[in-house]
Amino acid sequence: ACGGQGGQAPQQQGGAPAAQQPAGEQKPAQEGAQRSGAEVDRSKLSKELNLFIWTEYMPDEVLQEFEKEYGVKVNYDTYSSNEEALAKLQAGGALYDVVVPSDYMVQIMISQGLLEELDKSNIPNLKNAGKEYLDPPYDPGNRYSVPYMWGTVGIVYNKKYVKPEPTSWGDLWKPEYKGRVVLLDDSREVMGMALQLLGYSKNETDRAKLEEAKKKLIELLPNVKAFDSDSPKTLILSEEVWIGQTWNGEAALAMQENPDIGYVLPKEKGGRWQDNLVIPKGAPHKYTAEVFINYLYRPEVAAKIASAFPYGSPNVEAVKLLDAKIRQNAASYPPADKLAQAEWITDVGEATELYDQFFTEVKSSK
Amino acid sequence: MSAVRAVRRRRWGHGRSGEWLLRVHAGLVYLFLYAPIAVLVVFSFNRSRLGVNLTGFTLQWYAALAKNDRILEAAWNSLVVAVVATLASTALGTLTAFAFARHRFAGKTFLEGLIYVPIILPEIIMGISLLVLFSSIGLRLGLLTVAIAHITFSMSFVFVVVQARLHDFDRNLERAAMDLGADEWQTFWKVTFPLVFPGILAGALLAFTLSVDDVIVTFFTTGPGATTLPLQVYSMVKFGVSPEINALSTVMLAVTMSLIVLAERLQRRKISGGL
Amino acid sequence: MILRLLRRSPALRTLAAVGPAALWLGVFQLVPLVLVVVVSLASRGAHGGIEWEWGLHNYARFLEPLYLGVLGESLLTGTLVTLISLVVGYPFAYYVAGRPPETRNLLLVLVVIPFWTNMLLRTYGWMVILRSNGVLNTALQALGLTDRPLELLYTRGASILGLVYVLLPFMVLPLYASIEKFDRSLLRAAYDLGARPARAFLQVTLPMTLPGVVAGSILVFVPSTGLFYVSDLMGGAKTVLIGNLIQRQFTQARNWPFGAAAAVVLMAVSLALILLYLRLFGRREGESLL
Amino acid sequence: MGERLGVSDVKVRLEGVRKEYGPVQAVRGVDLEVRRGEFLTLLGPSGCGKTTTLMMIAGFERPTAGRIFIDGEDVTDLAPFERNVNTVFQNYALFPHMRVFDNVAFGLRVRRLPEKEIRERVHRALALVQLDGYAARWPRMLSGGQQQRVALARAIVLEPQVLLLDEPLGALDLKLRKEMQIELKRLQKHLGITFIYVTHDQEEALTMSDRIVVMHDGRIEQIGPPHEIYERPHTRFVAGFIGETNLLEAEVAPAGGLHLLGVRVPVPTESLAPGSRVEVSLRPERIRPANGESPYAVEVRVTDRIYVGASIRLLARGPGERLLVISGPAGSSLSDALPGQAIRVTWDPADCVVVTS
Amino acid sequence: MGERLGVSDVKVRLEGVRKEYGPVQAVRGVDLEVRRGEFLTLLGPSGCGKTTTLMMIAGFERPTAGRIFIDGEDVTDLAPFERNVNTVFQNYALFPHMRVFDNVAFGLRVRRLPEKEIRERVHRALALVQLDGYAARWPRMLSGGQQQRVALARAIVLEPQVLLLDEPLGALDLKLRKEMQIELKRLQKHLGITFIYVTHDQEEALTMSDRIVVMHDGRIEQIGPPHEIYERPHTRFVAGFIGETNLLEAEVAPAGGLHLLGVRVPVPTESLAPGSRVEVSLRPERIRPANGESPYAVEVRVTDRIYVGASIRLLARGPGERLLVISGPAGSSLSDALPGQAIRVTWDPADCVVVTS
Ligand SMILES: Nc1ncnc2c1ncn2[C@@H]1O[C@H](COP(=O)(O)OP(=O)(O)OP(=O)(O)O)[C@@H](O)[C@H]1O
Ligand SMILES: Nc1ncnc2c1ncn2[C@@H]1O[C@H](COP(=O)(O)OP(=O)(O)OP(=O)(O)O)[C@@H](O)[C@H]1O
Ligand SMILES: NCCCCNCCCN
Ligand SMILES: [Mg+2]
Ligand SMILES: [Mg+2]
Repeated sequence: ACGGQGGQAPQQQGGAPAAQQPAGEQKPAQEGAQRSGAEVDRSKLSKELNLFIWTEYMPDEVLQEFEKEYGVKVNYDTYSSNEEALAKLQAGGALYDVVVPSDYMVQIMISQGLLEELDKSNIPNLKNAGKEYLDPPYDPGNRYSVPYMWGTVGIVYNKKYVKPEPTSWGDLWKPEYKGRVVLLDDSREVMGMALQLLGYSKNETDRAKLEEAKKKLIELLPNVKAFDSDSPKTLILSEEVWIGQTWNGEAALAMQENPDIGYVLPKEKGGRWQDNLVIPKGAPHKYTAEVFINYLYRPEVAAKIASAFPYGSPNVEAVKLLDAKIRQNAASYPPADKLAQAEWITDVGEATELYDQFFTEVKSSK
Repeated sequence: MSAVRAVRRRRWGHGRSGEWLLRVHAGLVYLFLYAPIAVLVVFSFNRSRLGVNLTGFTLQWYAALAKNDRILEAAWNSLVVAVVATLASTALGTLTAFAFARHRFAGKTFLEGLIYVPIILPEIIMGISLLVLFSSIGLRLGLLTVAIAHITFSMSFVFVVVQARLHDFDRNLERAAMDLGADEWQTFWKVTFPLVFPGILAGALLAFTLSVDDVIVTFFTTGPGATTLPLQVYSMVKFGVSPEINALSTVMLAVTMSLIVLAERLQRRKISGGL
Repeated sequence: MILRLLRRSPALRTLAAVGPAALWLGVFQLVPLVLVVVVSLASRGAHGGIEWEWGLHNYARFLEPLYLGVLGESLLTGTLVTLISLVVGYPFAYYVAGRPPETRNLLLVLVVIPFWTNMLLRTYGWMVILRSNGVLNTALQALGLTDRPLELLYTRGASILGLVYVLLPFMVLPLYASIEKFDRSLLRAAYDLGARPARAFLQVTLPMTLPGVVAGSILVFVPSTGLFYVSDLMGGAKTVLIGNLIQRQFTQARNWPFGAAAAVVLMAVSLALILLYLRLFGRREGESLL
Repeated sequence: MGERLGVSDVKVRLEGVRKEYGPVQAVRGVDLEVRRGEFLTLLGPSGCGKTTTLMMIAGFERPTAGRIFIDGEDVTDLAPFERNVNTVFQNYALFPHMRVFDNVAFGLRVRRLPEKEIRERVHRALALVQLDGYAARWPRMLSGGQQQRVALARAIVLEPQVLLLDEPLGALDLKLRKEMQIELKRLQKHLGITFIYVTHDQEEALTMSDRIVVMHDGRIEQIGPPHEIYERPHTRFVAGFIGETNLLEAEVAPAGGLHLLGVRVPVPTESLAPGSRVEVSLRPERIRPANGESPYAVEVRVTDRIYVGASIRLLARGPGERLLVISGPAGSSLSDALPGQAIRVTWDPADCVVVTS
Repeated sequence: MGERLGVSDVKVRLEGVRKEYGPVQAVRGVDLEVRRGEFLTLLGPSGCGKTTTLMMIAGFERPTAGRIFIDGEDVTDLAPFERNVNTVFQNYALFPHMRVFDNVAFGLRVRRLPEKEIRERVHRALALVQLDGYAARWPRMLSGGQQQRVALARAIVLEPQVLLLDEPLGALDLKLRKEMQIELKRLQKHLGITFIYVTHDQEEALTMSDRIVVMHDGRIEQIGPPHEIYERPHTRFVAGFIGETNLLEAEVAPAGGLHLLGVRVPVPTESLAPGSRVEVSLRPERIRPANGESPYAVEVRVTDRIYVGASIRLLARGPGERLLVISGPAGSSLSDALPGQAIRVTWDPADCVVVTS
């Protein structure tokens, strides 16, 4: 029932072709797939599985239970940004079986030929996914990816120090927050924030506008205490910072520990994203990876993930199992109107480097 | 006798030109060196998860640590890599130190330059250069590549330490052995090796320490399933507060200290014994 | 048998002794370094990756004010860290070198022990101390010295402190070695000739221990520019040092050629320093920098 | 030993000076007066406290007890740089990073003399030690003896009234050492400076000193001019330490004189109780072949004959297998004695010196 | 020098042995025969090639040219462990990681003797050097002299026929050195081993050797028994190096004899051309006060009088301001000469030794 809340298929911005197929045409291949995974051909399972995932994104418990059930040992490494994941895959050598890139990064990886096509017959539990999360523009027909979690990028703040409630990215620039702001350590998100504040798109490729955003950020720098994509909640909870830019799930976690913490999407739209499970080219254990993905799609497993890291779950069956407290947390499952206007990141091609360069420049200014 | 002079006299007589100041300064340096360690140890026994108030004694973080497979596995990886790297680099470094002390050959200076690279260039350069190598020959990143990297930098340090020992080694001892009728083989095993051994051991110890502690080179050369303890710690530290890290530090400190005490004991026995 | 063969042929003996190291160093030390230089001359593909379009453009890019700024900032930070380590380390090493031998060894071991516990953990220890609600702020507030937490962590000062902390032993040990070698009777001679302590220090002790000062400075300066994780953790990822820059190019920006160029620049700076040192102080046979 | 001097004659005075390093008693109470312009040598075995005594005079060590006076002024608490005393250190302690000129100029520069005067005085000092052409050299480019002379120049250029020298010749080889002894002695006379000189080489002490202070185990055993120390040692230690000697047991004869090696030697023994046992020092070179005129003689059997160029040493067994060392110039009749042969020897009563232990 | 010995008398023979290290000519051609049971000393200044020569005999260095024979067998190409020669190294080279016992047993163990025999022989060797109670000590717990004796025991336990000793006493202090000299010499006689002994101490060489080989700059200057070396030096170098001497210029008188210090000395000069200038060595102790009977005498003015205990040294200026050193026993009439005084001295013609340069 809550699934509908999140609403809309990701929209492609910046001139990419519109979605070709209506969502939902895709039918789960196996109608009666068993929750127990009884059809899994255990003889084809490998001993190990290498998972490469964002930090703070996968409860240990979930992995342990998978290990117990299938006798497959899961190694996992973490990354803090999509760019880092891409770099690792491009470097080759590091043979991961499952990676969790976001929307635009999936598109890049596909275009770079870095991904394997998924054999969906091995992922019957995909039927639990809400239609609105499937068949995204960045991977029409979900040939290479299936959704893992979705969420937003907004403003986290501490009500004790931040009054009135912030409404705009611009609030981060207020002089009273000198040294009290945390930002994601992510070139696209941080540059995107400034672009939005200036009234541009997060996916701007025009050099002049990017320059402008850079200048804006340089003004912000005195307020910035730290760049942190991994665990910005730590800084918030320790009251090291009062306000900042974060992923919604991080904010939700902070709110569980301290009721003074709040999260809003700014009036400049904020960000919307969806992270996906993919199998990189040359993965040594593809079959096991698909079994693993299928396992993650079990409602009770997905619910466990969505409770531990309260981002939006694309698994509608799982959402039903969630605590009301989590389901009703507006940080995790924001009102549809707010969500609708939040802006997606898309691949900006050559401009990627400008984003990185300007971000470096911002950090090195002083 | 002016007052100034009298004061200066007193100072010279007792203070010995700021000896006292030096002592205080040294005390502060030790405080600086040990404060963070002390903090970690104290908080590893503190019940509270957050904050710095001492809320009571507990061993729960040690229990949690003992159950944390990720840490244990990383520790195991580190140990495996360190043992392999120590053995291999000690053998290579020692052999090379002997070669340098005993042989003349073309390209000696160049080779020596290469050996010094890891000591004089920032680690990050070695890290990325090995990454470039491994990725261009398509070698799968993992414990093997980490071990190769560690062997490469450790052998340089082993080389330096053993070379210093060999430099102090009195070659007349070898001559004496041969003079007494021992052939090269007997001379090496009965005289040279036992005498250079402490240097080799010191080199091995250094290699082990460097390997177990390495972050940067490992960062670039590691792959799936090959997370070492420092990298594991790196990712944990990034999430901030975790008393398990405190517990881990305390355990590591205890292990280090006992190793040092042990080494000291051995050394002492050696001294009263032989060397 | 082999032994006999080896005894007969000195050339074979040399080969057996030097071969393994030469091979290993060739493959894992020399080739990678050459590769880095090669890559630094190539170009970045649209989405990362390397395209074999040769040129010096990566070095040209490094000449942009931004990257020169990063280099400058790194050199500045390195210099600061080195100076602080020197000022802290010198009197310390002097004190230690003046103790009787048994005490001296104990004091030195005490310097090295922290060095043997994980560097990251120790850095983390400082984070616990310096946080807003950390040990230091709590103590200061409890003592009523301040009513609001001071901003200590995630500052430039914090990352310099972290670097000094990690690198101090590298300063102390060579300093100790050269101060210990310093013949204190020279100091006595200076006093004897009428010099007061300050003058004796500046004209005798300092010049005589200069090799230690320089060796220590290099051992601190060189790594300080590459230790990216200290400024990430203690400085809140705000300062970009050349180490961070290189790391970012390889792990985020996917511009290996540019990262390689930055690495080559860093390598050049480090080598220049070492060569300067060797020029100034030569190197006695069998003695190493350490 | 203890004769009191007029104050103005005393340059340096030590009163009850002691030095302890923790449990180690390095100097156990030294009283000493050094005369103006005197060449005084502290002589004694390694570890007897010579350097420590010198360092207290120079101001590098503070006495645990006692006072030190220079020209009558109590300097016990003054810093080294406040005393008009200079030191030539055992290892020279030349500044290796300064050229010879700058080494010698160091003390003058500290005193902020005009550069012109410095240049003159340095060159004068270097000329004095015959090193005028060496001003631009680095210390390591000098031989041991030259370094020693630079150290000397560096000290005397300041025209100190007292110069302390701690085994300045210890590192030199025999030949150079002999040359430098002569040089130093001449310089001291020429400049009229008070020298306090430390050595553990007896021959050196005998050769150079006006007076010798023999130290043993932190205490003064005997003070006196060289010939007195050599010929009239007060103690067994002094007799054995200065030159080679035969230490023999003797008994005071009832009729006076000593029973020694089986003969009665008419030595004055007023102060000794008849029948008491004493120890006597008899120098090897004082034992000579006996002839018909000798009032007493002892027969000894030669066991070894050692050729030492200018002289001959015989090892011989006397009565009761007592081992004796006898020496004489190479040309004397001793040279003919062969191992195994028995010869008769004698000595003057005056050469028997009764020592205490 | 060159008298040829019967083959069986020659233990070690060097024929035209040379050694070059790159451009350095360490040994420039040495011919030498060492007799069975002889105590032969290589004497010479630092760097003259003594150690190099020894190391070639021991087998650690290979001659650049020439051959080495032991007992008539050419051993030039044998490894050290294949020669029945043992060495006592300059710094002893005791194995620091083995106790005294194991040090001494090393060579026997290498030869795989039964442990029982080893024990016996080690104890016998230690007893010989008077260290029987020290078997369980570590080398660093021994004094220098004791270490030296262990090194000796380690070598002699193998009953070598030739023992090489490289400045074995170099590190000892004077007193111990003297004692050890006597000890070593006695041991050598007792065991009948051929000793080849290296030293740069002339007195030591004179005291101990059967024959002395004086080396200079990689070459042999003179070989002969001690008294010959001292009293009949062939060259200026030998005269100056062995003991103190006065090297004086002289002219061969037309009527025979030498013009020396203004007087004619009736020295046999058959082989010298009248009028030619030669150099003469005259030992200080051979110069003595002249009396009425002296056929010739020279007046000298005493400038310094140096007391050295057993003897007196005078520095004096002779005709033409020539500086002379004169010495004599302490009791002689020379002792009364005071600085400034003029005395007349003389010497025997036989004491004037003509030397080449
Ligand atoms: N700083 C010190 N601490 C402890 N003991 C000391 C110290 N300096 C000297 N001693 C001890 O004091 C005693 C006298 O030493 P000192 O150096 O005066 O002897 P010395 O007569 O100069 O001997 P040498 O001839 O060997 O130079 C020795 O036993 C020495 O070990
Ligand atoms: N390995 C070597 N390489 C080059 N030159 C050498 C070597 N060994 C010795 N020499 C040179 O050969 C010469 C003779 O050396 P040697 O050691 O035989 O002298 P020595 O007579 O034993 O001197 P000392 O009395 O100082 O021990 C010296 O000039 C020395 O510098
Ligand atoms: N700590 C896990 C955060 C995952 C966030 N993914 C968002 C990607 C947006 N570009
Ligand atoms: Mg002394
Ligand atoms: Mg030698």
